[in-house]
Amino acid sequence: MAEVTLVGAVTLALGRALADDPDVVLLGEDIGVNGGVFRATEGLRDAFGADRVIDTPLAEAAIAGVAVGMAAEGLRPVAEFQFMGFIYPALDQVVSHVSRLRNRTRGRLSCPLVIRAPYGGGIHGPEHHSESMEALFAHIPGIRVVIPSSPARAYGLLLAAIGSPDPVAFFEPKRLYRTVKQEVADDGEELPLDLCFVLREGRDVTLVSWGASIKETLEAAEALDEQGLSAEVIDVATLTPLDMDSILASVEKTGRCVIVHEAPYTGGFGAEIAARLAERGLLSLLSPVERVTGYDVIPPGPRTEHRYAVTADRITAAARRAIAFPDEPAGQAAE
Amino acid sequence: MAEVTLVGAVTLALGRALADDPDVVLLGEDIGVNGGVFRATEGLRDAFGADRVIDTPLAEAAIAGVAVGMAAEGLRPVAEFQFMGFIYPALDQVVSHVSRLRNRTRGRLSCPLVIRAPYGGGIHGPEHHSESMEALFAHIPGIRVVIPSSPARAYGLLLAAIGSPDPVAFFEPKRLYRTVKQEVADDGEELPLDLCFVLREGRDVTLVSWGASIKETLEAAEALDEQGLSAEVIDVATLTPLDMDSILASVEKTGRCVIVHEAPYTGGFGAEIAARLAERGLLSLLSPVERVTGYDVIPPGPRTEHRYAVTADRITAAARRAIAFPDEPAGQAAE
Amino acid sequence: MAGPEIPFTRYIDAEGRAVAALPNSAGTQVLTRLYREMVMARRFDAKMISLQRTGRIPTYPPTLGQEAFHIGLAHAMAEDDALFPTYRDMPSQLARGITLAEALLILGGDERGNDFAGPRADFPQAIPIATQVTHAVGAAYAMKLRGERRAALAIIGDGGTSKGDFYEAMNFAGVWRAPVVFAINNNGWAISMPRDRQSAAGTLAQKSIAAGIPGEQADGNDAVAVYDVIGRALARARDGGGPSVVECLTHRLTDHSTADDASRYRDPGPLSEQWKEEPVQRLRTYLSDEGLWSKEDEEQLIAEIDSRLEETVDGHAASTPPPPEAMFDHLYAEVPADLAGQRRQVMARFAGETGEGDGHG
Amino acid sequence: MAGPEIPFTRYIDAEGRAVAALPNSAGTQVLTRLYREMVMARRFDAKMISLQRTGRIPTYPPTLGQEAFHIGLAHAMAEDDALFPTYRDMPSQLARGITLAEALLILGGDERGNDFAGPRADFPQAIPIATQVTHAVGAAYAMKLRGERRAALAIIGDGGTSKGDFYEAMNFAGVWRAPVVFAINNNGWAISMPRDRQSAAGTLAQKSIAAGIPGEQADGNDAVAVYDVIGRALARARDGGGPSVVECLTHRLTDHSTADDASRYRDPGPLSEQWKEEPVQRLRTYLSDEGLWSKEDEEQLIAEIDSRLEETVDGHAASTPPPPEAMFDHLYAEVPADLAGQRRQVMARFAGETGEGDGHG
Ligand SMILES: Cc1ncc(C[n+]2csc(CCOP(=O)(O)OP(=O)(O)O)c2C)c(N)n1
Ligand SMILES: Cc1ncc(C[n+]2csc(CCOP(=O)(O)OP(=O)(O)O)c2C)c(N)n1
Ligand SMILES: [Mg+2]
Ligand SMILES: [Mg+2]
Repeated sequence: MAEVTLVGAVTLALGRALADDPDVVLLGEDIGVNGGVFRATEGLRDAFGADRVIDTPLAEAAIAGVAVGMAAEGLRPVAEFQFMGFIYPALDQVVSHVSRLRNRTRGRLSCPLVIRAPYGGGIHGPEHHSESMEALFAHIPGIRVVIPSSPARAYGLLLAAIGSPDPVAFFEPKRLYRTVKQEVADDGEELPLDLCFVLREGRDVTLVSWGASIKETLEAAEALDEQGLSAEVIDVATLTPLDMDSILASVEKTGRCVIVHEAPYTGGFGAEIAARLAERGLLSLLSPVERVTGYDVIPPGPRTEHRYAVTADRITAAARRAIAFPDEPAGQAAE
Repeated sequence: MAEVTLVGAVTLALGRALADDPDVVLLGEDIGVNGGVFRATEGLRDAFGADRVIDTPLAEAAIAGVAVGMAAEGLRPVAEFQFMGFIYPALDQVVSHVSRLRNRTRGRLSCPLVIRAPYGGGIHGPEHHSESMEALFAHIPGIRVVIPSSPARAYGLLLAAIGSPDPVAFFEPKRLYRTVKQEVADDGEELPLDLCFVLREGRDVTLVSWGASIKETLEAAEALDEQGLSAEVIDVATLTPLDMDSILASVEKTGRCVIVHEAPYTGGFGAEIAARLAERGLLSLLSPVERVTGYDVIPPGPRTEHRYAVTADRITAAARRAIAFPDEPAGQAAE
Repeated sequence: MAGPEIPFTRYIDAEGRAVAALPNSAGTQVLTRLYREMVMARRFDAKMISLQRTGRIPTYPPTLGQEAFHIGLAHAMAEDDALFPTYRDMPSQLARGITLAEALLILGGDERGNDFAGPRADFPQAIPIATQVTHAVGAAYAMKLRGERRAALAIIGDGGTSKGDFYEAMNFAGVWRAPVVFAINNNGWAISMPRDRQSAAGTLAQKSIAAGIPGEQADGNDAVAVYDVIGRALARARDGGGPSVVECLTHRLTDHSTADDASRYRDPGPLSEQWKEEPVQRLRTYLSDEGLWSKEDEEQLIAEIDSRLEETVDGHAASTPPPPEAMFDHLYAEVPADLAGQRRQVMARFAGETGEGDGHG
Repeated sequence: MAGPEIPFTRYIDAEGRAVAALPNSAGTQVLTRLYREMVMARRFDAKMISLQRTGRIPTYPPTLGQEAFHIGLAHAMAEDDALFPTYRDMPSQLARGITLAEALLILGGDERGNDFAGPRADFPQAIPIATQVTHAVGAAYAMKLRGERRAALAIIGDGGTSKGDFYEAMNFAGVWRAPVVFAINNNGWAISMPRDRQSAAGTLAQKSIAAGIPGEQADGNDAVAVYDVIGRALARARDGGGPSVVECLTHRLTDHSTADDASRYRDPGPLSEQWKEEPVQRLRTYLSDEGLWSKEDEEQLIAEIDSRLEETVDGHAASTPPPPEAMFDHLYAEVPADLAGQRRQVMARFAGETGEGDGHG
């Protein structure tokens, strides 16, 4: 068992999938000879050949479109988009075909493909390199949206995504690509695509997040702990279809909920979770729901991007407000 | 003052804008000689010339892209997309440039353009002709998302959109294009882009909706009235930036809220409104928020599309549940 | 700018005369089969328009005038090739083997029609313009990767060739030498947009030069030319010779769709000239002149087609729509837990409706 | 497939010898000015790389080897033409008149740099590949509509020419006869993808044929060729002659960006050959041989450039980042009420930070 980074776990999972299933192919810009701009496909072209680890011309709409044709013909394409900020030309294919081919043909044809893209900020990248637009994908019926937050979950969830008969958008928190190492057994074990992960049990407040922000959320839970407050931390991991039951069960216990994500506030996926709490968890709520999110702006350039970031301090403050309610005014996280 | 349909009001507003401002140009597929597939631009090419009412080649990404260049050079382009289902190739331009050019250049260049597209189902159209994906746009910082629900509001809001220094996505409920006529004075009066419209005052429940579903929402309010229940109806009209204060004020009064939209449930813009209620209106809520929405599926083809529709019955039932709470179980609108 | 040289192929001219020796592949059997199916396409089209006019199917895109294109290319394909059609290509699908009942389901807005028993690798019709062409390239890549002797054929309209997808597809296919043929149905119009305002390129075939792949033109009113040129392009593709573009010059002899009124934007003058070039009469003249087709053959064929069409329409009228929960059941391989509540709700709402006939209208 | 004939222009060869009579437009003043700015581009580039290496600016895209392209095209433009550059085109922007201080703000990730005092109609750099080309066509349309004698110039890389946007832009421009020139910087690479695997087209210039507009090639290492060919294309555009494509053949003599390591995918052999064609030395040789440039001129120029660069870097280091609320203040013409709460919050969070120096790192 080797210690690997999150991006290392992605490489492991891709290599395992290529080895186990001859129908798996990878495609994308610079993923072959160069091993991907983040090295997620490092070594795979040499091991599996340029026909299965395909360097494509520069055209995202086509990458998605050819993947549809490959998948319908029985391959299992895993398409890399270099940054989430460059995935938009592919959205037409995702909405119009990837998510619909099975439904349109009543299952005669299907689209078992994976769209991989690194997402999120904090790497001092230029504009368009810090996007967190997972909510756009989570509003598209017919696909699954999956976001890992640790090497082990990256490995198991990616294998599950590749093995899934359904199309999966798999977004990787690039800020965490190399920040932690973890022992990951390359045993081909998948993790479930229909469950949240409870990363930490707690009594006083439920912190719900996914992907990159899990880091700050766990730090906040730690800080709260030092202040004698016990936070439960849920990694949603699979945004859609959503395992709301796990979140509701937690909030039933704690009575407070802080939802954390890096994407802009308005219309972020946090809204869906908060909305479902307002529908199905209202009686459990002892305080207003809090969202700690990115602002409704374009993430500022590297010189000032830290101002956009979701920090452990912001999460801790929101959690403390929720717990102190009604003694302190609520809902200021991103009013 | 003439009686006009909703699409007629759109034509009036476009004609007025073309007449008042030589910088206004229209562009899109089939909008010139043919007057648009819904006749929204009927007669405008003859009146203002083919240079200002521009039939473009068939390419949505380019339509959006050239509009950016036109807007930055000082024109006021109004780009028609034939159906919302064909707007996705333009999304890259919307996310990457339309919404950002002002911010990126600190105001040196800006993008005062309008994207028009008919949206929504119920016209027995083939697949891709019934889309309600306004939530995708409402998650993009830097643009405004506006949806009229009557001829008068179509006229006033579209003029405001064209006059706005900010880019506006203007989605027209095609199902309502010809269902009602209303007296609309062609007086060039704009309506505000930052306020909800209270269409009907009430005490017992707040019904919040926009666009096409306003029709069924008003019908539901009527039905509730006959049952002795008083519903306040809010037409959100400008989804972003959102006038949450008006909605909060209403729910403070009624204590109950049903949010209605035709778009799929998960991640629809109703989630944002419900989430803000959970944050800022929790103490006003006497019952769980209800959402009555499209299902998380591909709208079925014409043969069975009625099953997807949001009906007055569904809204009425949700409102009654909310009012009866806690005597009846809640949150079944789209559990 | 002077245009590049683009080959043009025609065997039978507007008067039904052979202007070149017919290719060997176009033997008597093939010719009569092409003709029979073109007549079927034309009568099917007329039938659909009448169904639409009487409210029995929604908006319908006519195929009048494009029969040689649709049938010629379908017969140029091998059974295990894969077709990537648009909304206007039902005649090709029928000729490829989908049933009339399936066709009527599709046109009636019932997804079950796309689960056709016929050519199982064929894609359903693409409605968003040009989105199907990259699918064809991806499928072709898969065929090549597996060493299969198959090819993909994507159909695209003249309007569709303005979209970036078309160009990106050609470019990928060129780099990959993928076994795919792009068949352009240049019917002169994209709704109200005439071909010459769609692009300043002198031909649409020359767009292939941008991707470094061969392009040529065929007379799309000549079924033999379409059959031959596309047949050779497909054979070359299957043999590892790479992709190509075939622009077929047809005429859209009627409205864009039943929702369209072409008189708003189209001069009647040229249209009546175009009728003189229409493909069905042309092939009939040729076959008759060669003694391969008689008046009796014609009468028998029409009677046969019409009775099949009547039967199909009646069968469709008697068919029941899919059950209410169907909209949930084919979105994912299994219905996810998160959708179960919505599904239950819909089943409850429409509990009475299943099997009760068409809810449409 | 045999490629179409594409004109190719070169005036000064790799040895610095004139291979054709220089165009009249390229007089002594122009030549020395081109040379001076190419040297500036090269030294600016080296400076930026050293700033990046020492953590003072984020990822940087070098321009080494492409100076003739960048400077030649900038001087071919009229002041009131509009440039649509990519992330790699800072030297063109500098030559167009943005200040070194503005350039450093841009490269340092500070949006205020794009509010440059210089050519106010020029676009900021586009980062998403090929998205800027349709902007140029729209701007050109506006110029034409208003009867202005101006043109737009869009820069695009060899990789960028694979994107549908490029094709759609050419196609719109062709139909509209818009005054726009598409200048391709074919530097042989798109990150790790070599030109010949980007497209099967023999030249990138021939992609123009797909849109029915003229395309030609220039030696992108010869500033005079770039200046001349693009200058003529722009003049034609301004005069109502319509759009065109100019492919300039350059070499990317180093990594794609400071985050890239080209040794992973690029043979050193050809690279050392390419160095022999590099544009700065070539023009210096020509000028020296013509007696237009001396060793003293060179020394003086370098001293002058270096002191300007030092000054700029010092000025930048002393500059303060934008205030915290800036991220809200330029998104809309006025800050919408719905953003006011978030804005207040950010101002409170970073109340101490404004003017306290760079928060970066
Ligand atoms: C992406 C997209 N944009 C717009 C439409 C609406 N539309 C349907 S058919 C059509 C014209 C297509 O013309 P062409 O490609 O020549 O095909 P034809 O209809 O002539 O067969 C348009 C604009 C669409 N279906 N998809
Ligand atoms: C749409 C899009 N996809 C991917 C990227 C990531 N990326 C940045 S530069 C580059 C290569 C561009 O190559 P080329 O167009 O030749 O320009 P060059 O960098 O050589 O100047 C890629 C793939 C991007 N910026 N935009
Ligand atoms: Mg056509
Ligand atoms: Mg390049």
